[in-house]
Amino acid sequence: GANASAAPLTNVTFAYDFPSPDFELVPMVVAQDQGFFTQGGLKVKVVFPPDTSTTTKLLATGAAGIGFITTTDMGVAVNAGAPVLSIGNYTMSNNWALFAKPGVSLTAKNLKSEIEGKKIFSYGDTWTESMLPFVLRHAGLTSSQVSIVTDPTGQDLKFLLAGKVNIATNTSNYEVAGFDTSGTKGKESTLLGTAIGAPNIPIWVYATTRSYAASNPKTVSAFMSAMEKATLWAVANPTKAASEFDKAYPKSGYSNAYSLAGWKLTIPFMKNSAGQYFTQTSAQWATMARALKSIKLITAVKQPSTYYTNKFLPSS
Amino acid sequence: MSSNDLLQLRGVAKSFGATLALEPTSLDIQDGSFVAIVGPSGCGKSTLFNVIAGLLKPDSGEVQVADHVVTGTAGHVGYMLQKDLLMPWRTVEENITMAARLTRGVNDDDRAEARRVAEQYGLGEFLRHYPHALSGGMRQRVAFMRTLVTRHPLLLLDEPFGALDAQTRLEMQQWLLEVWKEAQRTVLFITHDVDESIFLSDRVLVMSPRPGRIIADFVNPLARPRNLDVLTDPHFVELKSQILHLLHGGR
Amino acid sequence: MSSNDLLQLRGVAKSFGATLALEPTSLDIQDGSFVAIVGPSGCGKSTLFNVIAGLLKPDSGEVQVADHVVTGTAGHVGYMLQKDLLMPWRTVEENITMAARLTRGVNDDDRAEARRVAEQYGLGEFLRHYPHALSGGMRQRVAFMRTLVTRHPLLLLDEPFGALDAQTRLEMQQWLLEVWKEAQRTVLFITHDVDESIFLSDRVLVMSPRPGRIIADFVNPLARPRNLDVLTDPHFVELKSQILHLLHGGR
Amino acid sequence: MDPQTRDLERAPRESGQRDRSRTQTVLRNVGIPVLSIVLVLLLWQAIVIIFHVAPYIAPRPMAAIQSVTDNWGLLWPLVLGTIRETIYGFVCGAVLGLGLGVIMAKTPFLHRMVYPVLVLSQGVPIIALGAPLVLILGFGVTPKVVIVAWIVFFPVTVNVLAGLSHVDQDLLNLARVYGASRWRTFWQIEIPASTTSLFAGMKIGATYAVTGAILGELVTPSGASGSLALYQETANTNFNVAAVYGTTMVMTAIGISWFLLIVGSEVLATPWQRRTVARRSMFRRRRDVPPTLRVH
Amino acid sequence: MDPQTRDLERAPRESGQRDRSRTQTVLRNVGIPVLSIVLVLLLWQAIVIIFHVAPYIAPRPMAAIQSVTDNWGLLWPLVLGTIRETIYGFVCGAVLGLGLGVIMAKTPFLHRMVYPVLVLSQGVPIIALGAPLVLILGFGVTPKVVIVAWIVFFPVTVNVLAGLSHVDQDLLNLARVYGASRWRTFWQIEIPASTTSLFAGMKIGATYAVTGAILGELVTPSGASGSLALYQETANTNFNVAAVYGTTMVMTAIGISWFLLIVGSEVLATPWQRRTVARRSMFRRRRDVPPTLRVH
Ligand SMILES: Nc1ncnc2c1ncn2[C@@H]1O[C@H](COP(=O)(O)OP(=O)(O)OP(=O)(O)O)[C@@H](O)[C@H]1O
Ligand SMILES: Nc1ncnc2c1ncn2[C@@H]1O[C@H](COP(=O)(O)OP(=O)(O)OP(=O)(O)O)[C@@H](O)[C@H]1O
Ligand SMILES: [Mg+2]
Ligand SMILES: [Mg+2]
Repeated sequence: GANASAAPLTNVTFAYDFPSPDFELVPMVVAQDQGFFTQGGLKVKVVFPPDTSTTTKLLATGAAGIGFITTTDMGVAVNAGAPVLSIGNYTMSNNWALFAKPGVSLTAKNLKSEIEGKKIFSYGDTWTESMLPFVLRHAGLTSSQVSIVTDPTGQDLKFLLAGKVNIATNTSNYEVAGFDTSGTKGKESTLLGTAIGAPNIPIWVYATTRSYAASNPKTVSAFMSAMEKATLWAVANPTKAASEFDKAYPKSGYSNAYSLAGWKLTIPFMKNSAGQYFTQTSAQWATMARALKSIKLITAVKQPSTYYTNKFLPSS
Repeated sequence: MSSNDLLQLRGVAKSFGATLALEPTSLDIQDGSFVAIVGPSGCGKSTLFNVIAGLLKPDSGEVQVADHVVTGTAGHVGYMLQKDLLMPWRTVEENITMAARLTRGVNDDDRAEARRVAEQYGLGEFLRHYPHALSGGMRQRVAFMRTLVTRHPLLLLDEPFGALDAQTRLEMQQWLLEVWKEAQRTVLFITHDVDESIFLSDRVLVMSPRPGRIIADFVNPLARPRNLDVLTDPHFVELKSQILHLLHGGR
Repeated sequence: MSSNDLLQLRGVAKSFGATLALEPTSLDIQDGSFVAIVGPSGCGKSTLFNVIAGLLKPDSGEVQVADHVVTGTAGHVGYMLQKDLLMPWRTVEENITMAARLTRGVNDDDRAEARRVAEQYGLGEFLRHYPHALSGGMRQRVAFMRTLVTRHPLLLLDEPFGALDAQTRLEMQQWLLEVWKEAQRTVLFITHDVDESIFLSDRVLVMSPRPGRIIADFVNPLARPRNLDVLTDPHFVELKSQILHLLHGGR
Repeated sequence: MDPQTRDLERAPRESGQRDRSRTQTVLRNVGIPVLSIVLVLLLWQAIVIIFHVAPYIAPRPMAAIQSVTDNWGLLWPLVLGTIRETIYGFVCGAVLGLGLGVIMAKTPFLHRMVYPVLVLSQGVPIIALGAPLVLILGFGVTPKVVIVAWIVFFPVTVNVLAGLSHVDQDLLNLARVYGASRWRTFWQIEIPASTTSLFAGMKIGATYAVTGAILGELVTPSGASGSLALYQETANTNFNVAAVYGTTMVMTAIGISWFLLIVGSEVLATPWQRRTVARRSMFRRRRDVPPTLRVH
Repeated sequence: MDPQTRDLERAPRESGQRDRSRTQTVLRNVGIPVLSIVLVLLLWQAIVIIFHVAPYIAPRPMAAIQSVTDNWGLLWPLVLGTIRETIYGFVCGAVLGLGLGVIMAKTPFLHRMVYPVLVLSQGVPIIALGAPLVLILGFGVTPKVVIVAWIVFFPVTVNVLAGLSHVDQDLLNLARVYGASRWRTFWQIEIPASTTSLFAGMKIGATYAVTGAILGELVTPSGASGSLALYQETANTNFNVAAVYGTTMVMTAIGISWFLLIVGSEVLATPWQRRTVARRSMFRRRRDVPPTLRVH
C-alpha cells in the first residue's frame, strides 16, 4: 500500500520464546523481508529472552507487545495471574515425540517394553512435563517405572547416541533436523506423541496481553495479517524462506541445511486437517488446561475464553 | 618574653587511659643546641616527641616553639623515626621533597634544594633511585634530608639509627654531626645507646621509668670536633658511668 | 691428637662465586670458653658459623668438633640467630623441644628437661604460651633454651641480641652469663657491639673486612663476675679502644 | 598514636580483659550482619510494594521464604544433595590443590610445566565441561563433584605454592643444623608454616564451591533424584517466581554457611593466632601430670 | 644460604647483570608455558586417536582449531563482543570495588553494615541473576556488563580494604606532623600504598571476568547480534562438537589474555617493584633540565 507507506509506522516489539533465533522465526523474517509488516503499517523489532519462561514476563511488563510462547506456558502464566492472551496458533497440531537411536525401532506396539525401566531424556520444560503422563498412562506405566533425566542445557542427541539415555523427547522438527544435519549414520526412530495417547493440541501460539490488545487492536490485527501472508509465502517457498532467515541471522550459529530441514519439517504441522492456519478452538485450550491441572501445574481450569481470542485473525 | 630558647615546655603531661605516660615536664632547649634524651623503654620519650610535634594533645601544659604557643598543632618541627618511612614508590629526590608534596605541591625550587642537599651530603648519584635499591644507612640519610629540607629550625630524631648495625651507625653519627654543624639546626635526639648520646650531644637528659620524668640534665664537657678517641676520654667514661648508673641502678 | 680444644679449624676458606667471603682461617677454641667475634658487616662472620655448623661445605680446610672431623656435616652444634625463629604454632615448651621433634620425636624426658630449663631460667609460667604472647627478650630466651637442650657442648650465637633495645639487651647479657656459668658450654658469639663483646667474653677475635680474616685475638683481662662497673674499668676502656681502632681505623 | 611499633616490648596479653568484651564482639560480629541482611530484605519488600511489582515478576521476601518453608519436605533432600556435592567436591578440590601445590613447590620443573595448564584449566567455561563429564562419568553425583573440585583446587594450589615458597629460609636452615630429615622438616615446619596460605586458598575456594555445585547440577543432569538447580529451573518454567527467589535464598544460605564453616575451621585449626596460652588437650597431655597426682 | 637477612646492607643493584639474563628469563617464562600447552594438545590428540573417541563426543585438537579459523569471519565480531563486555564489566567492577573499598575503609560503620551484604551478593548464583537483570535493564550489553562487574568488584573491594587498613600508621602520622591535608595524604600515601593490594584484587577479578562475560551471555540474551556463548550453545545442539571445543579454546585464550594484560599493567604501574632507577619521563621532567641546556 501506497497510503500505508505514507503514514508513520507503528513500532512493535516482538519477543521470541528462545534465547537465540532459530528456524521457527522463518515467517517473522519473511514478513520483514517481503515487506508484509510495512504494508500493514508496522515496524517490528525482535527481542530474545534470557530463558523460555521470561517471554511471558516481557509481555506482562510491557517490554514486548507481542510474543511467541508455548500453549502450556500460556496456561501456567494465566494461572499465575499474568494477563496474557493468545491471539493465534503457530502450529496447529502436536509434533512432540519420543526418539530412539538408529537401530532401535520404537513403535506404539513395543512402547511399554522399550521404555519400562529405561532412561528418558527431558528438557524439563512444561510441555514435556504435561505430555509424558499421557504417554506413560498409555503404556500402562507409572512415573516410578521409568527414569527421567532432566537437562535444561539440551544435550539430548549426544546423550542418546552415546547410550547415556534410551529415549529422547523433543518436537520432531527440532530433533530430526538436528539428527539429519549431525552427520550421524542411520535413522532415528520417531514415535509421535499423538500416536501414544498425547492430546493433539498446538504447541506454539502468538500472544499478547489483554491491555495491549485492548489499546492497540489495529496493531494486533495488522500483525496477525502480516504473519498470515508471511507464513503462506514461507510455506510455498521453503528454500528461499530458509535462506532469508540465514541472511537475517548470520550469527545464529545454525547451518543453512539445519534451518532448511527444520523449516521443512515444521510446515506440515502448521495447518490442520481442514487446511486452516492460526485458528484456535476452545477444545484445544480446555484440553491443555485439564492436562496441566491433572499434573498440578495449575490450580484451576479456566474458561477457554480466558486464554484466547480469534478476533485478531484476518479470516474472522 | 623572648629568649634564646627555641623550644619551651611548661608542665606538659600526658596519660593514656589509666596509664600516666609523662609526668608534668618542663624543658628549655637553646637555639642551635644538640640535646640527647636517654631513658628506659616505655618511659615516655616518644610520647614527649609526639606532644612537641603536635601529634598528641597534652593533658596539661604548654608547648612553645620559637616563642609561639603550638600546643596540639602540627607542622612546626621536623620529625624522624627509627623506621625510615620512605615511600617505596617515590625516587630519592621525590622522597626528599615529600613534605612539600604533602602540603602545597612541589615546585622547581624544592627540587633544586633536594638535589643540592643530596649532592652535598653524598647521595647525588642516587637521586633517581628507588629506596629499595639503597642500603639501610643510605635510606636513613634520605629520611634525614627529607626532614632537613622542611627548614624547620627544630628537628626531633627518635632513635634514628636504632635499626642500623654498629659500623653503619658510627658512620651515620659522624655524618649527622657534619650536617648539623653546617645546617645550623636545633636537634632533640632520643637514643638507647649511651655512647651515642654522649658522642653527639651538648647536653644529655636522662628520664626515669614510667611515668616519665627528667631526672638528670648533664652538660657534655667534651670538645668538638670529636672522633673515635673521645670514647676513651676520661670525661666520656665518667659521664657514661653516671648515666648508666641512673638507668640501671648499678647492676 | 686429643687436646683441650673443643673446636679446631684448619685453613677453612669459602667463596661464593667470584666473591671470596672467608680467607683460609685456622682457629682453636678451648673447651668451656666464651669467645666473641667482631668484624665489619659482610666480612664473613656468619659464613664462618655456617661452615662450622655444617650448613656450608668449605672450599678447603677442615672442621673438628671434639676431635672429630665434621666438615660439611650438620647436627654437631647448637646454633642461634638474631631472629628468634620460634615456631608461632608451637607453645614455649614445644619450641624448646623442637630439636628432638625434628630429629627423633619428643619423649617425656625431653619435656621434663624443657620444663626444668624454663623454670630455672625464669620462664616457667609461660610454658604453655604461644610465642606471640612473649616480649622480644623472652622470645630470645626461649630460642636460647631451645639451643641449650640440644646438649651440644658448642653453641654458635650469631648476634643473638642484635634486635633488642639497649636495656633488654643488658638484661639478656647478664642472663646469658649466668646460664653459661651453670650450663658449662663453649660459646662462640658474633656481635657488632664492642661493649657487648668485651662484657661477655674470655677472648675477642677481630676480623678484617671482606675477604674475612682474623686480624687480632685479644685475651680479655677482666675478672668475673662482671657488672656494669666494668664498663668504666681502665682495662675495658683500653681493650675497647684497641678494637674500635682496628675496626674503624681511628676515625 | 605512638609512631613506633613496640613489638619487642609487648607484655604477655591478659586474658581477663578479652572475656569481658567477648559478648560485645559477638554482638558486633553477628548482630550487625544480621541487621544489615534484614535491612536488605526490608528494602526489597519496600521496592516491591512501592513500584507495584506483580508477584509473577518478583515476589515479596516473605512469599519467597514461605515457598521454601512450605516445600521444605521436598527441598530438604535436594539441599542435602547440593551440600553433599559441595562437601565432596570441596574436599577433593582442596586435597588435589594441596597435593599439586606441594609437588609443584618441591619440583620447580613441574611447577613451570604444570602451572600454565592449571591457569588454562580455569579459563575453560564450566558449561563446556558438562557434556564431556557426563559422557565420561555418567549422571549422578560424580560429574558435579568434579566441577566443584575443578573450581576449588586452583586457588588452593596457588596459595599453597605461595605459602611454601615463603617459609622462612632461616628456619629451614636451622632445621638442617639440627640434623632434621626432609620429611620431618616438611611436616613440622613447612606444613604448619603454610596453614594460613592454605586456608586463604580454601576460603576463596569455599566462596565459589556452592556456585560450582549449582552450576554442576545445571549442566550435568541428575536423573530421577532431581537437584536444587533443576527445582529452581522448573519453578522458573512453571512461573513459580516465589520458589525461584526462595531457592536462590537457600543457595545463598548454603554458600555462606560453607564459607563460614571454613572460616571456623581455620579459627579452630590455628589456635596460636588468637590464643595466648595453649589449651590443655585432654588425651595428649595426660602424661604431663606428675605421677604422684596420678596414683590418687 | 646465609641465615641472616641483610636487608640494611644491600648494595644498590646492578642493572647490567639483569639485562644479560633477560632473554633467558623470557625464554623460561614464555617458552615453557607454550611447550606445556603444546604437550596438552598432543596428549588430547593421542587420547582421541588411541581410544577411538567418536567425533561427536570430542574432536581432535586440529579439527577444533580449524573450526575456529574457518569461521573466523563469523566469530570475530562475537569475540569482540565478549571482549567488550569483559572490558566494560571489569572496569565498572574495578571502579566500583575501589570506591566501595575506599568508602568502607574510611567509615567503619558502613564497613560493618555493607560487608555482609557484599558477601551475600557473591553467594547468589549468577544464573539466578539473568532474568531479573533483563527485566530491569533490558536487552543488549548492559546486563552482561553488570554480571561481570558483580563478579569483579568483590575481590577488588576486599583487597583494597585490606590494603588501606595496612598502610603504615607511622607514615600517616608523619604526614600529620608535616601538616598534610587528609586529601593529600589520601592521594600521596594511602592510594599508592595500596596499589599492590588493588592489583591483587584485580588479578583475581580478571581471572573470573571472562567466565563472567560468558555466563552473562548465556543467561541474558543477545538476540540478532549473537554472542560467543550462544554460538557455542548452538554448535552444541547442532552436534558441531569441533566448534564447541574450538569456542572453548577461544574463550580460554580471551580469559588468559585479559589476565596477562592486568599483570602487565601492574608491572607498568609499579616500576619501583622492579627497577632500581626511575626512568626519565619525557614530558613530566622537562623542567628538570637546567635552563642552560634548554636554550640551546
Ligand atoms: N597510643 C597509646 N595508647 C596507649 N598507651 C600508649 C600509647 N602510646 C604510648 N603508650 C604508653 O605510654 C608509655 C610511654 O610510651 P612511649 O612510646 O612514649 O615510650 P618510649 O620511652 O618512647 O619507649 P621506647 O624506648 O620503647 O620507644 C608506654 O607505657 C606505652 O605503652
Ligand atoms: N649464599 C650466599 N651467596 C652469595 N654470597 C653470599 C652468600 N652468603 C654470604 N655471601 C656473601 O659473603 C660475604 C660474607 O657474608 P657473611 O654473611 O658471612 O657476613 P657477616 O660478617 O655475617 O655480615 P653481617 O655482620 O652483616 O652479618 C658477604 O659479601 C655476602 O654478601
Ligand atoms: Mg619510643
Ligand atoms: Mg652475619
